[in-house]
Amino acid sequence: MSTHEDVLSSENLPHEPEKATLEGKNKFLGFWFFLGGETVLFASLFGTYLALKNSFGAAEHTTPSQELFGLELVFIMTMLLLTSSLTSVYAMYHMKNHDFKKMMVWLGITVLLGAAFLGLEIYEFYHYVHHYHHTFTSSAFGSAFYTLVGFHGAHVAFGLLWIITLMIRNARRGLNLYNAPKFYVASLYWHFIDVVWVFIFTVVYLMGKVG
Amino acid sequence: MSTATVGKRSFGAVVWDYLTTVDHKKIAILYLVAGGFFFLLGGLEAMLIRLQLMAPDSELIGAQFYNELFTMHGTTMIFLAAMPLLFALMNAIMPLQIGARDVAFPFINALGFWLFLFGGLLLNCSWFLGGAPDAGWTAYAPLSVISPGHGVDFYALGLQISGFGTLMGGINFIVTIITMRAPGMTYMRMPLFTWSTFVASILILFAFPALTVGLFLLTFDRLFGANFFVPDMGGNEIIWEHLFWIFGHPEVYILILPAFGVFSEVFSTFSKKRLFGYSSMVFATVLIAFLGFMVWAHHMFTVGMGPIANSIFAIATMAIAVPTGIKIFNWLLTMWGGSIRMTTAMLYAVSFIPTFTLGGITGVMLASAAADYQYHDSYFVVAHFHYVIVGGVVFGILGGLTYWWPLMFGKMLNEKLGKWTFWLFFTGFHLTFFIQHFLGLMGMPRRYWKFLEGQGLETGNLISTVGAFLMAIATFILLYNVIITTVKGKKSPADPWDGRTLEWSLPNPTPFYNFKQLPLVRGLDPLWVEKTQGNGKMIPAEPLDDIHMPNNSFLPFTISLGLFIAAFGFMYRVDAGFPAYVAIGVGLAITLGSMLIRSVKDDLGYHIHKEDLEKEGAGE
Amino acid sequence: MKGWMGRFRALFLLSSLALVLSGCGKPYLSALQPKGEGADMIYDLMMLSVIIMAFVFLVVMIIYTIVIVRFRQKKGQEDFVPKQVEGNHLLETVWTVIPIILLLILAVPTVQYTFALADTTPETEDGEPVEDALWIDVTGNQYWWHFDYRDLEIQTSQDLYIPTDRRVYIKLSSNDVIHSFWVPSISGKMDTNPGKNENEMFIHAYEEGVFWGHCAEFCGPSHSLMDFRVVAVSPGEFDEWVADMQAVDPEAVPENPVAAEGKDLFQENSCLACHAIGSSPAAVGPNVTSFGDRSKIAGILPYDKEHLVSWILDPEQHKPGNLMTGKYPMPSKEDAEKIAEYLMSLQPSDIGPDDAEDGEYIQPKPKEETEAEGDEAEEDTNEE
Amino acid sequence: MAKDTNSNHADQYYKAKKKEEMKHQVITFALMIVFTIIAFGLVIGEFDKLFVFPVLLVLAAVQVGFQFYYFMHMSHKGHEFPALMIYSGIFAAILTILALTTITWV
Ligand code: HEA
Ligand code: HEA
Ligand code: HEC
Ligand code: CUA
Ligand SMILES: [Cu+2]
Repeated sequence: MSTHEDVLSSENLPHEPEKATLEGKNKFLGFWFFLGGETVLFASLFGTYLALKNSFGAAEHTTPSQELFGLELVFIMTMLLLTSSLTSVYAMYHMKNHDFKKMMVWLGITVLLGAAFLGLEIYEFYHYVHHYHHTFTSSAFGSAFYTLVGFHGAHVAFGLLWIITLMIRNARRGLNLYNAPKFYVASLYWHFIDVVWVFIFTVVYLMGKVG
Repeated sequence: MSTATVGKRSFGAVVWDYLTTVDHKKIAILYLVAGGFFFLLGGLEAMLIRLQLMAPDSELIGAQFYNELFTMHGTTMIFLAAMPLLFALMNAIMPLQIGARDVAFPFINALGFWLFLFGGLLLNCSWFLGGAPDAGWTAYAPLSVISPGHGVDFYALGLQISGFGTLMGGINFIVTIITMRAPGMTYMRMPLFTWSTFVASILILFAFPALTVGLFLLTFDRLFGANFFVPDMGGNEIIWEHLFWIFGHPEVYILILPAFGVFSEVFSTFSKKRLFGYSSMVFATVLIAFLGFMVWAHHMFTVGMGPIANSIFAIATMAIAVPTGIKIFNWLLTMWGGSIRMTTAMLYAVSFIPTFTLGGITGVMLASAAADYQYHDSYFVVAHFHYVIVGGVVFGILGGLTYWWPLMFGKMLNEKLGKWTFWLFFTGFHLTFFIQHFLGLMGMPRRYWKFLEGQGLETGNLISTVGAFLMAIATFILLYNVIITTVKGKKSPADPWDGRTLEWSLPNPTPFYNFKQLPLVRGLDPLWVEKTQGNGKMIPAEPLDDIHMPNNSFLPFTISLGLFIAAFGFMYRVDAGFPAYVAIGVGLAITLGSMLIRSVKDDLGYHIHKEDLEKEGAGE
Repeated sequence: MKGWMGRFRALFLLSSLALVLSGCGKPYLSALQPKGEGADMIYDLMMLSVIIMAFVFLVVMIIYTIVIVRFRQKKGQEDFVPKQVEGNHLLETVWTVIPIILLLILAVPTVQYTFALADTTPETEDGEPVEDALWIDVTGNQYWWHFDYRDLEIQTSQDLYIPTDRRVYIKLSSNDVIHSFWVPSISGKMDTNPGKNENEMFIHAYEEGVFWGHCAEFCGPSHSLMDFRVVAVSPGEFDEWVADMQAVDPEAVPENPVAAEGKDLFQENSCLACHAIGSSPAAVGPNVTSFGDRSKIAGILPYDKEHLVSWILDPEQHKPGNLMTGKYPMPSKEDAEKIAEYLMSLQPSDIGPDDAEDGEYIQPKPKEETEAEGDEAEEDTNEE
Repeated sequence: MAKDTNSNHADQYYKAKKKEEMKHQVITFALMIVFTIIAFGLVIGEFDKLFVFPVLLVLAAVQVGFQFYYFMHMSHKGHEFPALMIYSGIFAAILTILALTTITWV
């Protein structure tokens, strides 16, 4: 059996460094389970959104989703996020090849793409609020829209902070059995964010545009 | 690091040890103490409810206070008493039953506890800060949205925080069971308590997110002007009901399944027989969980979902009776032909059968949608769920605690006092709740601050109150029993009940690393296998070697504390202005800062060296 | 609605259980003494389920007793090790299959009745639509009930008058939070939801009488005091009541001078801002057109002048959290008495709760086309 | 554990496997982009709602499958529990959405 300091060494990494230790395997499994829970979380939000998407009641400003949404921006955002999913796949590819430098580069690109996505989302919200008076409190539709999309945005933001922290913390010491699971799990999280976005652009924007 | 610390330590050191512990056995004790405290609190609230309802048209307690009482009674009992007490048992026993040295995420495990505790404390702070939540434990909108004051904010934020804790605890249990089983401990050799922990944890994983979302929406409506449940602005109050019950129904199985697990162990041990129909018991457990997800709308039959939805949910609900029945009969057959010892723990298990069956069959009556139009929101429902909850969950907890007490504390509870507790509690319980079935059918709705004179409800309510007092006396005897045995009790033998499962193979007291050498499991009821086919001792599955242990940490405490502080800020944002924003800032800074420290600081744990272990072995 | 269930019930009604159960509670309140179509159907279903459940419980208890008595550890046999039985496929199949069968027996009528009770299209026995079906819009308010007789231009509060000869259809909604309309002896309950989620159901009392209704969904501090009454009168009396209510003159000045003064005070103290008289649809507070015929004040207080004055002077004392408290200039005690005098004089109709309880059955005035439905219901009444 | 087989043979085998996998992932990505463009195209093209909605949902579902199976490696060994959990989650999710979209409206 290895002594515990071994996990900090970058030598002799196995093929799947993220699952080589018991801790790593636990993290890996635990995180997948967490994602199972997140599925229900987002389902509840989607359900709420779908139930309220045409609900304005006696609200003052009632721009329906058809008029509200602009597809160009959403398309760009989608491309950014989809691409960031691929770049994080690249990062994991290099992790499995024990190429720490390349992994960091691809993670960096992932972060940049994610940040761009987030920036556009903030711009989008700003636009809705200022041009359509479509706010969080203006109607049930508004509340549901910002909550669903905002929850996703918050996930993106958290993911960015997480990956950045990991990158900074480990910049100097390279890949090892202790941090490999952390990187791997963060990338799983990132993919999951993308999964959710696929449904958001489909259900909220595209279907909302149709009516 | 190991034996040297055993000597007398200062009080401060002990407290610090508990504040920072990541040892599942100590976390179990924390859960037990906190959950026990909340149980007394919830019980006290129940007693006040019963006092108010002792006589018709009673003015003992004001309407508002009464509403706060039953809201807090329900919330406290379910979230802060029953679940944590079950978590106490799971933490204390499950890792030992599967032959693990630890849980998968010791840090997360501790974090789960502190989040629960701070959430619970936050909820109860409401009593001193202008009034507790008053919209029922189900907090139906729009009543919960328009409820004045901050009561419901405490509800939403308190449950949110403690809910995160529960979710983490659940994930920890699942992974522990998957990855940390001792060699030979296959899934189909796991004791049923472990199985039910596993399944209940999966239910937690999928049920709690719905509550999380529901609570977020409620918080947004109340504190940030959202319109989810405001009909005038297009909101729809029924969404809350769905989200709450999508969580709420699985929740009741989260409560009962572990209790089922406890009983399976107790029946088997005290009948000296292996569990009858083990595999169908496992199958039934999984089936109950699965079906449990498809029946939530049986709480909403009168909402107006229409006959099609009502019929579907009615039939789905009834279906749950089948796997539950399988369990009941398997337990009966476990005892059949056995050699039954009526210890206190066994008394709880034995009395559970008729009690729970009664509660279950009234459940099936409720499931009959058309008939539920009469039962719903009447005392018939109150009777139903106390029969299953008290007769199932509380009996399970009490029985389980009595059974595993020697393992957790190294001493036996006094059997004689235990039997007094049991008989008083049992009698009081039936006195309190049996009559409530009839009160309900005679037209008494639940959540009634007072019932009026001349409707024929007087006698029933009086009887019910008297019964509640018997339960209170029983609880006092239990407390006395705990105190007296802790102070004066003798050390118990390592395996006082002639146990069958792995946890009883451990010495008393259980070392903090649990198993010096991981045991080799050779069948169902591994210790029994060794007792009948071996020398009564577990065969080690590995040579003696260094043991890896996690480090203690104070961060779970601070992460939770930060959220606690921030929650106050969010609540008082509008009335308090600047100081509230400070609280939000400071609170979140503490939480996020602690999380940052956690991720930046390597936490590799430490090793207990082989040599130390050998030395310890010599002293045994 | 009495198919095979009716016969089934007749068979088992004798069982002592059912007899014991039906002896419970007050006839005007208890779900165990059904006096209406819905309650009756549900009672059948309840009895069926009770019988099934009693059987299940009995089986469990028999095995249980045998086990507890026979298999206790005997003195001196502490070392006895019982045979370790793994399971038994036959037994396990049996206790899987039998419950399934029992549940099916329960499920079929459950579905049948669930659909039957949800049927709110007014139809005669032969499936002909009923044109002049009686529809009432029920609105729940914290903590009182409002009833709007659709097409009849009648508004009442607290007391709901219905004829006994037919189904009355109600549409349920709420002005504030969720309430639930429950008259246990006539029918099961149904929620009143605010917003768009309106519900419909029917109620049908077989017998004349004053039946108690409760609000069954928790709605605030005075949830337990949100009682109301259903006054079921014979069809002739109901017709009379309708005619009287439609003829109300809200401006009429009572003959009694004290009451007349009360009327002015009622206006001056801005009571009228919330309490309409006549068929005005405004409903911030209960409509008091026929207040003189109420069976209770505010749903709960005994109907007498003393309590009425007390209510006017301090509603909070009687119903915590009610929405009248503090919303009007407080009258003096004398004024309150005058107002009370006026309110109690508001008796536009000779028909009141007494007529529901006197046992006198008055046939409706014969119309041109006699309705099949009416006849059928009458039979029902006789049969009870 | 770390002293895994370091023989070149095995190493090369893994390298090749990863390369292969990478190829799949890139193809997947290309498909996802194509699907996205089709999805947007359907909406911009203003086709009939009854046709567009199901197609959109199918496209989304396939994309998500790709993410799970190729990007998140759910196709690999050792992912039985993750798959079970995700499918259970999806099951609960579908029930939730179904309920909120159908029986919320009475
Ligand atoms: C531990 C908690 C627990 C458990 C285990 C159960 C178990 C069951 N519950 Fe209960 N229930 C609650 C806790 C629980 N419940 C609570 C807290 C509420 C109220 C919430 C609130 O509104 O505040 C509630 C409310 C509730 C309602 C809503 C009532 C209403 O508000 O109108 C319904 C309706 O269907 C219901 C049904 C059932 C059924 C069918 C079971 C079944 O699982 C029972 C199955 C067991 C048996 C049937 C007995 C053993 C079986 C046999 C011996 C086999 C043969 C049996 C037959 C053939 C019948 N429950
Ligand atoms: C785990 C769940 C649980 C448990 C264990 C209990 C236990 C009890 N419950 Fe509870 N109950 C609920 C869950 C539970 N309940 C829920 C969910 C509701 C619905 C709430 C709602 O409508 O929103 C409810 C509602 C409810 C009502 C209906 C209120 C109403 O509708 O108006 C009543 C009334 O009799 C009641 C009574 C009791 C009693 C007498 C006990 C007894 O078994 C309690 C026994 C315990 C004791 C007797 C301990 C007493 C201890 C002391 C007195 C010592 C105190 C001293 C110190 C602090 C040192 N409960
Ligand atoms: C803000 C509106 C409001 C005003 C003004 C108001 N009331 Fe009321 N009143 C109510 C409401 C609401 C109720 C129902 C209370 C309840 O039962 O919860 C009520 C109930 C009553 C009842 C009982 C009704 C019944 O059908 O049993 C009486 C009598 C009554 N009010 C008299 C008065 C008198 C007299 C005044 C003036 C001095 C007055 N009210 C002013 C709102 C008002
Ligand atoms: Cu209205 Cu309760
Ligand atoms: Cu339920």
